[in-house]
Amino acid sequence: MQKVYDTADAALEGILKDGMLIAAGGFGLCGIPELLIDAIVKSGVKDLTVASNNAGVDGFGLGKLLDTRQVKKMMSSYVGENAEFMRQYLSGELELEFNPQGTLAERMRAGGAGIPGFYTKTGVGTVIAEGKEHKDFGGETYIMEEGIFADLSIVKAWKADDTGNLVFRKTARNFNPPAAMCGKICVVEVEEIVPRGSLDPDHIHLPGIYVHRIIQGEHEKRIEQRTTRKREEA
Amino acid sequence: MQKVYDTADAALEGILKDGMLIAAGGFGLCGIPELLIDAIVKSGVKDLTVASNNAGVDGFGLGKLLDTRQVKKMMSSYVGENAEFMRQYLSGELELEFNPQGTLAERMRAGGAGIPGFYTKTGVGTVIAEGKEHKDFGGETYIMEEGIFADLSIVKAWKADDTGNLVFRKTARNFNPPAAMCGKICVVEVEEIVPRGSLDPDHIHLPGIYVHRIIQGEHEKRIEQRTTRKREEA
Amino acid sequence: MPWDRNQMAARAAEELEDGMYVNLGIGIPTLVANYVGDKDITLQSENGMLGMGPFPFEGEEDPDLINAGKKTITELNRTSYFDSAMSFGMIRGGKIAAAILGAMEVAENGDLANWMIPGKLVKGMGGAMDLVAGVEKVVVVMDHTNKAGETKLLKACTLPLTGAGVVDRIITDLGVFDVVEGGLRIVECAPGVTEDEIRSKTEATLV
Amino acid sequence: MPWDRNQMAARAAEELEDGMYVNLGIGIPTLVANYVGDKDITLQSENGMLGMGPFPFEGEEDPDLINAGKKTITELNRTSYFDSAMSFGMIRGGKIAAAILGAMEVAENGDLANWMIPGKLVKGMGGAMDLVAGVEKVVVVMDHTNKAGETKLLKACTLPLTGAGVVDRIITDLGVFDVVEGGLRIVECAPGVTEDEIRSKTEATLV
Repeated sequence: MQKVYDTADAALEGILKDGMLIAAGGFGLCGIPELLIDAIVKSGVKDLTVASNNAGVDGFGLGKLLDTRQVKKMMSSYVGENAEFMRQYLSGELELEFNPQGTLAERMRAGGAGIPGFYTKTGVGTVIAEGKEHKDFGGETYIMEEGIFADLSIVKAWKADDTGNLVFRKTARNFNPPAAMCGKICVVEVEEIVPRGSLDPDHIHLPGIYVHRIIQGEHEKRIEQRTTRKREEA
Repeated sequence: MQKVYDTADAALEGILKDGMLIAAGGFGLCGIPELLIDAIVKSGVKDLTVASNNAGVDGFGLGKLLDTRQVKKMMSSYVGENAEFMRQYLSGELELEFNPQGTLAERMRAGGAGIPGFYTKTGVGTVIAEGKEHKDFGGETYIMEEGIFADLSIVKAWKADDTGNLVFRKTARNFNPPAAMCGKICVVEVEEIVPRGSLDPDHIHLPGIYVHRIIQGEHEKRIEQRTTRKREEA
Repeated sequence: MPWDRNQMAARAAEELEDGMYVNLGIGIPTLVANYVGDKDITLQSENGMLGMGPFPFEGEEDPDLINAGKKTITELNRTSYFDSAMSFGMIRGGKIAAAILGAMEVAENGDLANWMIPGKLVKGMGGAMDLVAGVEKVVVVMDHTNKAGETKLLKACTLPLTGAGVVDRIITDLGVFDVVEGGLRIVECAPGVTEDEIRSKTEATLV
Repeated sequence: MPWDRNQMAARAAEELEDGMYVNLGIGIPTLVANYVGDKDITLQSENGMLGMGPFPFEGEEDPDLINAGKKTITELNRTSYFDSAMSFGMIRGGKIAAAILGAMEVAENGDLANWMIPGKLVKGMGGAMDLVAGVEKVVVVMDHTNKAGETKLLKACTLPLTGAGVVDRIITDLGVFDVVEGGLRIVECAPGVTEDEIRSKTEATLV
């Protein structure tokens, strides 16, 4: 069981295919798989469908894959921070399947948990519900949403051991575990690969069974909106 | 926000009602809410429906509630360790709704997550599927299972802070988080209540939002099957 | 005189009770945190955090610690982190007592629109559809009229909905309104604002 | 001579490949762990653990650390713990490469019965229905005949099913069988066991 690879290119070798469905972790620019995104840009693979809450910003994160027009379709809840994303969508160059944020997260988890469909109240009576099966439970109406089964998951964690046990840090966890769960193959980039046994088994956020390949690398971890207060305010 | 109570009796005060649905954490005798079970026995509340993977053993854990005939119906996956449970079931004194273990866990989580129904392959073609809605996804048949919405969750954790953030220990986690999620009111017993801030926010297994009342107490933690090896075998 | 942004936020803070878990949207709702006073309120950030603290001191920003508005924040001694699936599990499951959100339009039946203007502005619903569907009490805080002076309290929304029949209470610069059988009920007028003024600036049925 | 329990377990261990995550049922399947040799196998215990270790030394039993058979066990340096919902999420989601289980009956179409004998014995399915529905490869290890000498490899199961068409391979004391189009295929006979002997003790169609 050898899961550790030297580079993002090597970790993606033999996996990338035109037209594939990729589930990506991260929220905004927080906890995004920077290195794997760069490697996908470099690979030139195209016609991708990407399930990710956002698409980064212009020129960083998944925004890079929009700039290179490698993405055919996004499954997202928010495009607000990304002018090129909005432009491509409004001009019809890019397909966009809007998913409420919680529905997107649950669809990923469901795919990973062998659940092809589930019912939710989210979106009932809105455009999101159009064309979806409606069903009443206890006098209330719900719609059916389907599990996402991705060809590939790209994920950013804080630490891993070589068996793929993952630990995330603060709000950089976000979509990474559900995205990891729903991929046939899951490739993870971490800040540090630690020796087996150095992660407390009770503190592991995502067990190694979900992780197929791991790389360690340097992350820019760009901040999207730097908000602070002055010390005097305290 | 005062969640800490002195005793199990006090923590259950005003909650218990005849005929209510209780979701209980634990697996076998591991991670079971011993103190809350004793308090429920003492209360004399009756006609309970209890969703729990097992029913303890004769005379310990939920087995005590079977001995006192306070349970009308169990929702469980396994009755194997409990002669009185099996006797009451076979004689028709106790209703038993068999749930595959994973379906039971997912039904609890679903109830807690506002999901009234989901599809699973588990049980297709068996008695479990009888009377349930069948639906095909991608050429395979699934059945619909419903979320469990309990009136009360009784849960055992290792440590809590006074806001109800919970940490579990090893395999005593098991059904406790999903059981906690699905209750309108969730009462938790722990071995230790620790000061706010002493639990690492990245290590909390279940956030305090799911927890309404907490007690600290002494646990017997009986071992069901003590299996060991001799040191020479190592 | 109509309430200003901070006064609206202060009024919204009165909706919150001790012990509540609350989700605040961006804009004016964010300011509500400044007015909770002694009440023991736990703020949820739907990207995976309960117990959201204030902005960090300069130089202490952590790229791994942001709120749902992508702003750097801090943690408290009650904080817990979790993934997005669990975060929305607690939202959808009704564990959050109140959400305070901005809006573009609210209708008299409680319909809410706040995520897009077709052909003009597309941001996406983010977590708003989940919040309004799942949270126990939905409070909208917004200006009574838009920049063109047109009312935002309508008989029916004209924009794509975020949720149907989901709003419980509306706080505008002019007053406080409840969604009730048959329309909106005036709960309170801002100081010096008359019911007549409100009626003249409201399309929704006031009952 | 037919295989004994340990030889059956050793044969079952040959089904496992390096890097696999595996779930072992109670009884003979538990013994498989003794025969994996150098292969890097991670054992799942469906009550919430990956990386199950051997029984503890005497005096080191931990009531918080048991396997799905309720037996005290130990952890390894690769171990992780999680709750039952996640545990069965990975089972149902097809993340477990193989499950090795006991059975009361197996039918030639891959039907499996191992959880109850109506009116006589009710244990419950525990996690078995989830395992056979979700795991990639389901291997049954069982005696070829029951205590009364009747075959357990049938044309159709007589007992309530655990799963329909779920078994991939069967290892009995007499040999190894695959579920294929039209019936069971003999893959291997135990040393000294003839195909004729197997045929005489098998009701299922052998193709």
